[in-house]
Amino acid sequence: MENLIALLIAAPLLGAAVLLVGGRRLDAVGHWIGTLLSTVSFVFGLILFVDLLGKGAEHRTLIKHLYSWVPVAGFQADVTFRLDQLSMTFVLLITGVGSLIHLYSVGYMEHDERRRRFFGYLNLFLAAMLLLVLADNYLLLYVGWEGVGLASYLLIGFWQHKPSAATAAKKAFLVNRVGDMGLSIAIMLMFTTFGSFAFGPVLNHAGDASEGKLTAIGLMLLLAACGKSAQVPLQSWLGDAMEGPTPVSALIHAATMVTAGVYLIVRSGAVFNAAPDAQLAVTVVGAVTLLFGAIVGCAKDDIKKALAGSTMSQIGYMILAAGLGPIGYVFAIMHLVTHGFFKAGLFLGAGSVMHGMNDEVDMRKYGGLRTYMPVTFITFGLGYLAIIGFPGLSGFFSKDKIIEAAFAKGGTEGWILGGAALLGAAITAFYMTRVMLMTFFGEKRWQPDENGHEPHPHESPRVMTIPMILLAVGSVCAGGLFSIGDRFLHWLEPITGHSEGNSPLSAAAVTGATMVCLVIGVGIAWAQYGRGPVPVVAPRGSLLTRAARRDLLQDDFNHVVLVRGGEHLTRSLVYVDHTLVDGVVNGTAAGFGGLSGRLRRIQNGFARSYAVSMFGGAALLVAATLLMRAV
Amino acid sequence: MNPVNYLYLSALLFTIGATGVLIRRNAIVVFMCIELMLNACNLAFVVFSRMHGNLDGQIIAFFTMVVAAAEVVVGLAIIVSLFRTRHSASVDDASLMKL
Amino acid sequence: MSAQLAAYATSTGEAFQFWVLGAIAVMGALGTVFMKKSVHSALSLAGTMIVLAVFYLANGAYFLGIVQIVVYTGAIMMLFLFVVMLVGVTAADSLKETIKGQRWLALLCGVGFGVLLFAGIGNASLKEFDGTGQANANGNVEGLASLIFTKYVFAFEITGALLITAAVGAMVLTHRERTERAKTQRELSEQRVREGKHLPPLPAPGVYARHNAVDIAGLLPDGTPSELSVNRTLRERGQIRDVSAQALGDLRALEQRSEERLERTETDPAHFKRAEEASK
Amino acid sequence: MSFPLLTATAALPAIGAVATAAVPAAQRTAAKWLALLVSLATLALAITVLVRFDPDGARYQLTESHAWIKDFGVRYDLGVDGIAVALLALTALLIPFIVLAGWHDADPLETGSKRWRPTQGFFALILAVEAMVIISFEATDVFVFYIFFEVMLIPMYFLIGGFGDRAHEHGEKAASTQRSYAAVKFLLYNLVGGLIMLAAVIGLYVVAGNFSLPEIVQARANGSLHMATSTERWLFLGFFFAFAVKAPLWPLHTWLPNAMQEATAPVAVLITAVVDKVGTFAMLRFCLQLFPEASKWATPAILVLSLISIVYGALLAVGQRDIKRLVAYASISHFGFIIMGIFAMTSQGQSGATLYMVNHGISTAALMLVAGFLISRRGSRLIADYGGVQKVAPLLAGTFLIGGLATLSLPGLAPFVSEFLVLVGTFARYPAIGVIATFGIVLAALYTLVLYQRTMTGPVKPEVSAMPDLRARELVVVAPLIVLLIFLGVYPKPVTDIVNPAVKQTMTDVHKTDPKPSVEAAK
Repeated sequence: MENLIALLIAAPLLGAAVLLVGGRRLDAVGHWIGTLLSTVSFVFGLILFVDLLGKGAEHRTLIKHLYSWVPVAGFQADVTFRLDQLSMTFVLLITGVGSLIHLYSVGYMEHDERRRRFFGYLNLFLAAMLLLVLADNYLLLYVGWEGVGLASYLLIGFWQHKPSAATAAKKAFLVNRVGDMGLSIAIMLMFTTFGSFAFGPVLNHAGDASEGKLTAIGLMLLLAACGKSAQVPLQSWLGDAMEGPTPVSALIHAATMVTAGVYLIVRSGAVFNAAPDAQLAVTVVGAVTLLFGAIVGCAKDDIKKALAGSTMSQIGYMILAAGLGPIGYVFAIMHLVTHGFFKAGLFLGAGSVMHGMNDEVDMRKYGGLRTYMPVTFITFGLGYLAIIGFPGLSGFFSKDKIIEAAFAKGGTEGWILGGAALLGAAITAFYMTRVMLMTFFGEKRWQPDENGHEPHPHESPRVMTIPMILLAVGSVCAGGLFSIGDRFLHWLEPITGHSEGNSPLSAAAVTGATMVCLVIGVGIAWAQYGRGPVPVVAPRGSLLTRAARRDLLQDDFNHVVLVRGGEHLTRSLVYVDHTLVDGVVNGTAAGFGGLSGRLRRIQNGFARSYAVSMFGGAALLVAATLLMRAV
Repeated sequence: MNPVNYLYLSALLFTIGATGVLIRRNAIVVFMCIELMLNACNLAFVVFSRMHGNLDGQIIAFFTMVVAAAEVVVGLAIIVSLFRTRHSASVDDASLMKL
Repeated sequence: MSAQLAAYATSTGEAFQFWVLGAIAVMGALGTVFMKKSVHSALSLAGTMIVLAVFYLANGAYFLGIVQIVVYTGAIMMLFLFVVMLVGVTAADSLKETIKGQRWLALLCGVGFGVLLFAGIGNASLKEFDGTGQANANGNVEGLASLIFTKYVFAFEITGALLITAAVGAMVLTHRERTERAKTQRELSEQRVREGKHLPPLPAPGVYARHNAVDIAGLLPDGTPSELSVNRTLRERGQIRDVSAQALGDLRALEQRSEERLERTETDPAHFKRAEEASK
Repeated sequence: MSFPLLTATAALPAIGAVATAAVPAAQRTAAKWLALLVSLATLALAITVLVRFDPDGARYQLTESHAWIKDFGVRYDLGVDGIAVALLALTALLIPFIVLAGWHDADPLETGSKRWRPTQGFFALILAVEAMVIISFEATDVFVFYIFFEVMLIPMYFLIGGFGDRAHEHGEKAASTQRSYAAVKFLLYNLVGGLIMLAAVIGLYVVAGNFSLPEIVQARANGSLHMATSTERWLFLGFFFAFAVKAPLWPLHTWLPNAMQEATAPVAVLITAVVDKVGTFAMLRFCLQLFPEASKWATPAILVLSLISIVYGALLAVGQRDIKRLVAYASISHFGFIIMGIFAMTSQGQSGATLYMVNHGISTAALMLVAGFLISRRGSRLIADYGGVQKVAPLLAGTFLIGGLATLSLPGLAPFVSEFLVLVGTFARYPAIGVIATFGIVLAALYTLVLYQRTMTGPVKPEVSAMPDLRARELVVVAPLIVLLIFLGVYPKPVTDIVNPAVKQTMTDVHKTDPKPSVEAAK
């Protein structure tokens, strides 16, 4: 059974290799090969899942040692896979949603001449993501971690001929690299602290290390998580990443890759549990991001960017939950899974809308689409209800638990965090309703483009709607399925541990407050976008709106401080290298040249002149002799 | 008087001769100055001979004279042939040592 | 000379002799260096050498003293004089320094070196003077002979070889081997035509001049003196006599004489003045 | 007496160089094939060395020893340890690719060169460099090493100055001027280093009485050879200076960008991937083993310099307009990592540094050779002259990207393993330096991706629209390198197994042990 774990990764890896090396011969069947191998991986995952379910809770960890990777005295990195309940959850999410999105892409990318390569990259992403969640040590996890970064880079920049796409891809990779730096420093710290960076030794002995070191490790892991999961202050890449094809946004930048940070924190729970300061930092980052993302989501007119802001915000919830410790771990993962369903569904819906609207992304040019694409409308609508936490749908269960856990943190912190989470819920309801209303309701606002092509909104082909329907089903049912009887809690508890906090508010009170927030959010959105017509050209808006449209000025800050500053720094360094470092050397050379030119003049060719120096030399010799005698 | 004074005289003559070599341009005069230096040395040798009470110093002076004679013969021959080719006896004209 | 002569305290006579002759020797040496003409230098050097010969005698080196006079002053210095005459006088005789800083450097080095030598001699403990009395007991020449033919016999033989080599070398250096057939006059004239210089014989000196001497430049038809007409040695020595104003002077004298004879008083002075100025 | 395998490995390319140079002027193609065959045969010999080398055996294996200059105790001593074997194999491996990549670089039909027999000369010089580099890796006698370390400069000088890149914005005349400037700069820098080393070599002889590395190391270990502290430090500095110039370490680096910029791409690869490795190799073999105490004394300064190299090289790479210069500055950054690993004095650092030398050789070769193919197509080295190449030549762009990703140490490719080992090794002893060095990985991503973005993506520039994709010969050059990059990234054990025992020995020589973790986790 353990061998299947390796095959789980091998299948999409094989797909990537075949598709990327195979060349044009595979153009005709490439997408089906990719989808097939992804599905194969999902089937393997299911088999393993069934196998795990058949075992007792304490025997559900499977270890597969493949080979010794980097053996250097004391530093032993192995290629070892660990399949436990936590990674199993991810495996199913990744391969399941991944396979659906593969299927969807077959239709979405139909007219792209480089479709084969797209599927190659998607398979590469799946392999890397599976490696990330299946690794048994942090270094191997790091390989997957950067592997998904690479896949994300390739996919965001898939339409490389667009400079904006190429820039966005580069930006994503670079910002992620900053986070990766955190991960590598964390690994180094683990190595110097524990002499190992495998999960077993580190997590089992976390309690033995000093709190200072654990805090440092925790903060570095948080930095890594911020990079990958687009949390403040490393969130700026996610919005730009929407330059990639929509299935990519759905799979990578909504459902799976961006949640890797949550996985990392939950996986390293033992370290965080022993480092309260690091935990506090995690919760702060989560709370700030959930508001930040939500505010940005409110102002965007680009449907994908609005959804990206939403993703950021929802991951903020997860990070917040993960930072709460054992109270929140399970709910972080649960929200992660349900979010994977509904956000992927929303993105696919958005993709479907764009597919029918000549790749128009501006929501102000949509309107009234519900009649033109009913399947998309229904699936998108279900996703919408799920994300705003409509009672009974999956978002309701998972988000509610997180807000509850945040209050349960206790003290002032609890109130602040809980309040932020509640506020976030209200804003979520607002911007999602806004998206919904602007896209599917109201009168149609689209116009012919420059070439005079009037968009003809139409429903997407079956190959695209089926994944959307399946994901919608997931968004509706997952929450209930997990929460009723605390199934998900019991499944994950052996890995993450769980504790019930003592919340100052009862569960019912929290749910009530959430409902109130929901209604307020929806109500405001309705008042603003539902009652009257939506202007085609965005109004100037308030200061906050304008700032939010520009990602709350974060890019401007980056541009001024990092990009400009960096440019000046490198330019002046180039100058310094040329004039100073090289100048010293060239100057020395020129100095010697000049000196020898001078000295050459002494060699005037006159014998008498030479005789003088000879005589002077003789005099010096005599003087030296005398001096030596005198001494 | 102490015979050491002869040595001082010898040193003085040697120095004058050496300076002459350096500041005169006429090869013949330069040559004469060299002779002067040799003679100064000879005087010193003779005085050393007296100082040590044996004749070895005089022998050396004698050899010096012989060698000086040989040197003069060859040296003057060189000057003559130099003059023939360059129509000048100035040592500065033969500045071929420069690059 | 007695044995006392060799003692470290010399007799008053020797002291007197030293101071007088020493001064002469130094003056001779300075003369060698600073005399403008090489003949004078040679004569000064000869003087110094004779003084040194006397000092050799005073120091008990009788053989050397005689040799110094006979060989050095007599033979070598004569050789020098011959060469001086052969070479003649050139611009090299000028005492004007052409290399920048050479003179000062030379003087500095000389003075420094002299000071060092003096310091060295002064430092050395030269109190013990054995004198040559013992060594010269059997006669100075015999003493030298016995050393030369015993202890220094090899050196002596080699010196002989050196002298012969030097003699041969001098001959080789000064001898010009004819490597090709001597040119006939015809060939020489043709060569002159080819080279395009001085086709006719060099102009004679003093032609058209009253003074028919070798040190006077002949005047060319336009009245300018031709340097070529004077021997090169004289030219380089700058010993050409300038007679350019002579003719005018003569003319004026002639005019005056004729005036006096003709008893003419009124002349046109301006005409002559102009001529005078022109001659200046 | 057994077959002198090590001598043969060095002698074969040397003989091949002579033979190539002797090929008649008209037979250019024959000269190329001869050079390729010789380099492949050398590779075969190097593989034999690799196979016959026993990682767990004696420290120096396949030794050969002959008296050479008896009066000075100079012996022709050869022998390889794990580190030398790895680098020997790298050298022998890269030369065939360099020959193949430079197939047309010295062909008068292509270049219009009026030089006498340029093709023969080019390939003969490459083989000559190979011979000298190989024997430098093998020599266990300091004097023999020194000779070949220096002689190497002569063929390199002619390779840089004689066969430079024709691409220049100001025409061929300017290119020629720049080229000779670069060649002379290369020569002077390395000569100065070499002269200082010569003084140190003589000093070592005065102190130790012979030149044999193993003997001196042993004599120092058992106390029979005592070196005064100051003597040891001076000698160390003398050796280190030469190696730091060669490596090159900041601030002695400025010759490298000029040389790499002006040389043809294969020669540029020869410089960074092969010749410069002799410098870092020699630090590990000579500086550390001969002068362990002085090495430890100098460690803080050297670590700071290497740290500056890392950050400075990367920042300058970001600011470059010239593709090859960019790669050169990237290499300076990488050499900073290698030197840092060597002087971190931990097993991880030194194993990582050795591995880094191998990996950097392969990755730079891949990136630089592809860059060379790119430049030869467009005739310009300026980044701004490109754009959208990905669209017209996807294979070229793809291989370029992989080379770039290897340069930025993407996990899964070979350089990652070595870079991480170096960082961990440094961090274990000097956390602050390790952390700052980690910034290097961000900067590496920056310059690589900026380069890729500006040249390969975006709208297709009209000048590159007719650019052909990689040809078969070029693919043969690049594909094996990429396969190797991936293989060594996934399974570096074959190399680490060879290197580890040698590193352990070196650690013993410098009397250092790895720092212990603060919590001893149960394995």
